[in-house]
Amino acid sequence: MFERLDPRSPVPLYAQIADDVRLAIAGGELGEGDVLPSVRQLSAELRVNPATVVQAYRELEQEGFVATRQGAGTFVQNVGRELRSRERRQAARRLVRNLLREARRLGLAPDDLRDALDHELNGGGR
Amino acid sequence: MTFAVETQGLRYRAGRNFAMEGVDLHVPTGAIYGFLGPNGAGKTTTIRLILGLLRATGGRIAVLGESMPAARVSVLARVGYVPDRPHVHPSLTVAQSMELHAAFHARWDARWATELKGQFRLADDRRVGSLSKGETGKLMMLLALAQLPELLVLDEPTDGLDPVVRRDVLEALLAYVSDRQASVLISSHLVHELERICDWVGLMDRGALVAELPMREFKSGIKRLYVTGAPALLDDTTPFTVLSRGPANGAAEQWLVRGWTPDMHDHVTSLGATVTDVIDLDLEEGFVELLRSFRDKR
Amino acid sequence: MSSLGRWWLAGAAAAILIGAPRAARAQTQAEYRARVRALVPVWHEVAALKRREDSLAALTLPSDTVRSGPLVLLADSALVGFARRVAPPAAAALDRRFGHAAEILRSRPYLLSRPDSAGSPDSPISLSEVDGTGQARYVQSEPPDVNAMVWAVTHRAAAAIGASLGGDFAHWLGGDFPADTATPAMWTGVRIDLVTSPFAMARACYAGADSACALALGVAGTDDPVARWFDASERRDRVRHLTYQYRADHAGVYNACVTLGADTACAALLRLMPTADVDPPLGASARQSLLTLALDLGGPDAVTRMEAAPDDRGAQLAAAGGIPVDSLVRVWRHDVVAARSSNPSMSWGMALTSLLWVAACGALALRSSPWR
Amino acid sequence: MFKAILKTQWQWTRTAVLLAAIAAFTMPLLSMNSNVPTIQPRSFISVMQTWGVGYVVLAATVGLAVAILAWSSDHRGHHVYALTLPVARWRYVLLRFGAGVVFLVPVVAALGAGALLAVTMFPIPQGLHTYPWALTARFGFAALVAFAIFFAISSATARTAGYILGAIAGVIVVQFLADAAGLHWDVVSHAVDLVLAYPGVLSVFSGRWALVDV
Repeated sequence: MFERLDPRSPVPLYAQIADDVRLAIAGGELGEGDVLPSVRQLSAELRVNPATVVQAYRELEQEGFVATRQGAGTFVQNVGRELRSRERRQAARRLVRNLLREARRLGLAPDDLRDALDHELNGGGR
Repeated sequence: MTFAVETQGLRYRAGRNFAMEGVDLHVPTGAIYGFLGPNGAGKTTTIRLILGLLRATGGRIAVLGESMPAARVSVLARVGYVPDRPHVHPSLTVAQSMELHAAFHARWDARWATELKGQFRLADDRRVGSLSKGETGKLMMLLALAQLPELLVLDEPTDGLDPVVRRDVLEALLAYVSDRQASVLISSHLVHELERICDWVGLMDRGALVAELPMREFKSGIKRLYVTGAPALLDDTTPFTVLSRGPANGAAEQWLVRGWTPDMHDHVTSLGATVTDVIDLDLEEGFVELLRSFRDKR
Repeated sequence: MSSLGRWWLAGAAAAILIGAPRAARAQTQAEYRARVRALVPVWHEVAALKRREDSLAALTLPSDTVRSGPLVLLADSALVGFARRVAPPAAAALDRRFGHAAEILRSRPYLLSRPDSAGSPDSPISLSEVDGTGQARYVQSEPPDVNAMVWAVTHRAAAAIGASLGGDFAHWLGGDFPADTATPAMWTGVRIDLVTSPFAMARACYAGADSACALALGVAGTDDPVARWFDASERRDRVRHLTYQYRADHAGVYNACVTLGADTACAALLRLMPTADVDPPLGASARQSLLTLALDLGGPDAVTRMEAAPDDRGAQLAAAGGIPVDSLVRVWRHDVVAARSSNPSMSWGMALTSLLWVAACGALALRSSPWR
Repeated sequence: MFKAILKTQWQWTRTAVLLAAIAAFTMPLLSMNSNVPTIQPRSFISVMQTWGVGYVVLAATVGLAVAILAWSSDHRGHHVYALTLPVARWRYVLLRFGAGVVFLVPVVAALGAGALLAVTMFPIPQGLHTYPWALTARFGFAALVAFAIFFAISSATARTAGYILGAIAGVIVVQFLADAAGLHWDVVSHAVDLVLAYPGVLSVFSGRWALVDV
């Protein structure tokens, strides 16, 4: 779930963790009632500061993705279809934004990108 | 904010080549504080001063609210220490060194120690001197953790360890920290290792504390800007700090700035210049840039 | 030559002249020879006196004489002060020890001088006396110290006074005439001598046989010391250590004793030696301690009484101590046995000192740099 | 706490203590065995005195070994481990010191046992006395003093040890210079007297060390 965690990215780690969880919920990887790993477990596994995990979970809780029950753990909430699709949309936009930034640095025009995207989507990359 | 470690105007002199002048270090309670700096910057010396292994020539040190080295006995009972070089008696076995350590630490958690020993795959009857570097590192971390400290002081704990061991050691450390909300002061010159676990960073070079700030601020605040048409001088109204300026490709200049936010584009524009690109720096790059600007200033 | 010396020479010449007519009247050659032999000691005495006179003259005679009781110290002007400080305590000690017997010192002056002509205040001072051979003998006191000189004077004087008891006594004593009273160190030394003596008789004495003590000390008369003092193996051992001359002169007996182990041969060979050459089993230090004890018991007149006593060791010591010789030996043995220090190798003081040092070192360890 | 220190320090000291205990036990027996009962008391005593040197050397060696081994492991880690233990430094030094003293006990006891056995097993020439207890006590105190001295030196830094050696060398150099200058100062023997004569540090070492004496 958290394979793409990149500490060198300017995006803060807690945000990356929260994004990954959101995406997993949006993509159906996590369903209602599923238990998220404990802070202790996750911070040890990812080797990140426990505070980072706490912060990510707190954000998710505030947004209604998860709920923390004292002593029992953190559970995935019932998330509405709309919220899920919005999350997916946002994830896609984040990807594109990164892509565009990279392209700008390399001096590629938007048309070049559009062509490449079409090409890839049509299976031309194989 | 309370501090697990706080120094004020710490001074120390060793020989002719090394001196520390007025180091003000603040490790917030509950934080994981990454103590960075190149080899020979004075990290180990600072740590030894904090633990009372060396005597400062000036300044004040408070650890866990108590003054050092006056309260060293009660402070050391609450501090776990992993030194840069193994300090455990090499002729003792793993079990014996654990027993010795337990005898001196009232809060020793024998059960967890046994658990960690299994987790680290340390055999009871192996002599410490015959352990590999990785195993020694794990044993020292075990001893520091099982005494249930409120503050962990780790001096290059993973230096020279292979990735697997490093992972084991960090996992145990983080599990402990999340269980006990302990504070950690961890020194390293391997910046990327600290990048994901620290929430505070202190940067030391040549006996001085170059910078000390929360990791978030460090990572989001330090940028490299490419600027064209930059004025020769910047006035005091500039909302960010320019750490260094240098030529880039063509007419552009390269600025290293701190405290940058996107809404500051306007200010640059008002100076008649244009920011053509903003590059995010990771900790290591930021660290290198900070050091460079610090050394240039001297 | 001084006038005194001339008078002596004249006296000697007169003696020879008076003797000569008698010799002329003598009938035989043998009688002449006997006369001459009788006169030889007189001549020797005269010659010795003359040499003493000469050597005294050769010494730069000091101008000042310091007298204290019977003690006469001669010193040049630079040393008069020193002599004045030495004389009274030395004289007092001699008086305490020897009483009237010290009177002979009146005719035996001692000379204090600096052998080196420079005469700096730190250079040693020598104590000289002129003995029968006319040689000036001296002991040096370095650095010039009153106490050391008092010691030297009293010891030389004691030797001189002791000499009046005759050659046999001096030989029995085998060492210096004791000037000091008994000390614990002396008794300890004698005790060690006794305990470690190679002679069974000495060890028997230590073990408690008073008669053995008297024999071993040589104060009980015996007709045949060789048989009484030693056992067979000791006799053989003695023979083995005889001088080369004896061995060469009596090679046959010597071999019979040493090689064949014939005790009769050993005893015979030892009996051939002059009695004086066979030393009693207990050494000189033991005999000196016995005399010291006798003098201590007898008080200042002890030596005077000894001089009056018959020429027998037992009688002389009994006279000195004022008690029978058996009792003297018993007291002596008691003192020797009592001299055993309770514990020669450890004491409470030593233990305490050690602990104090241990504590001091421990404190040092606490103060050492890594631990401050 | 003391138990743990005792246990670990025993680890480093046991070989030395064991060897020393064996030597201490056999030394009195060997010294007696070398004498035949018919021997003259004087040579008996002189043999005893010769063995006395052995006891002195053994006491000094045991003290040295136990003191050095008490600190060797701490030295190797530059004392960092000890200094980061939550215990007052003087207490830690005392723990090490106390453990060392405890390890001297078996050696002294072995000597005592050997001495007692020796004086009961072998005949003694008449008039001589045996001193098994005094010898044991003296040995014990000497070993203790040697231990304390070397403990103090060993607990210090190399620099302190250097100062001590420097002081000794200084005395010798002063003597050498004095001799060269023609002065009659006997600095060395004065210094040695100061140390060896009662109540000097090493006074317990000087004197008679015989199991059998007058």
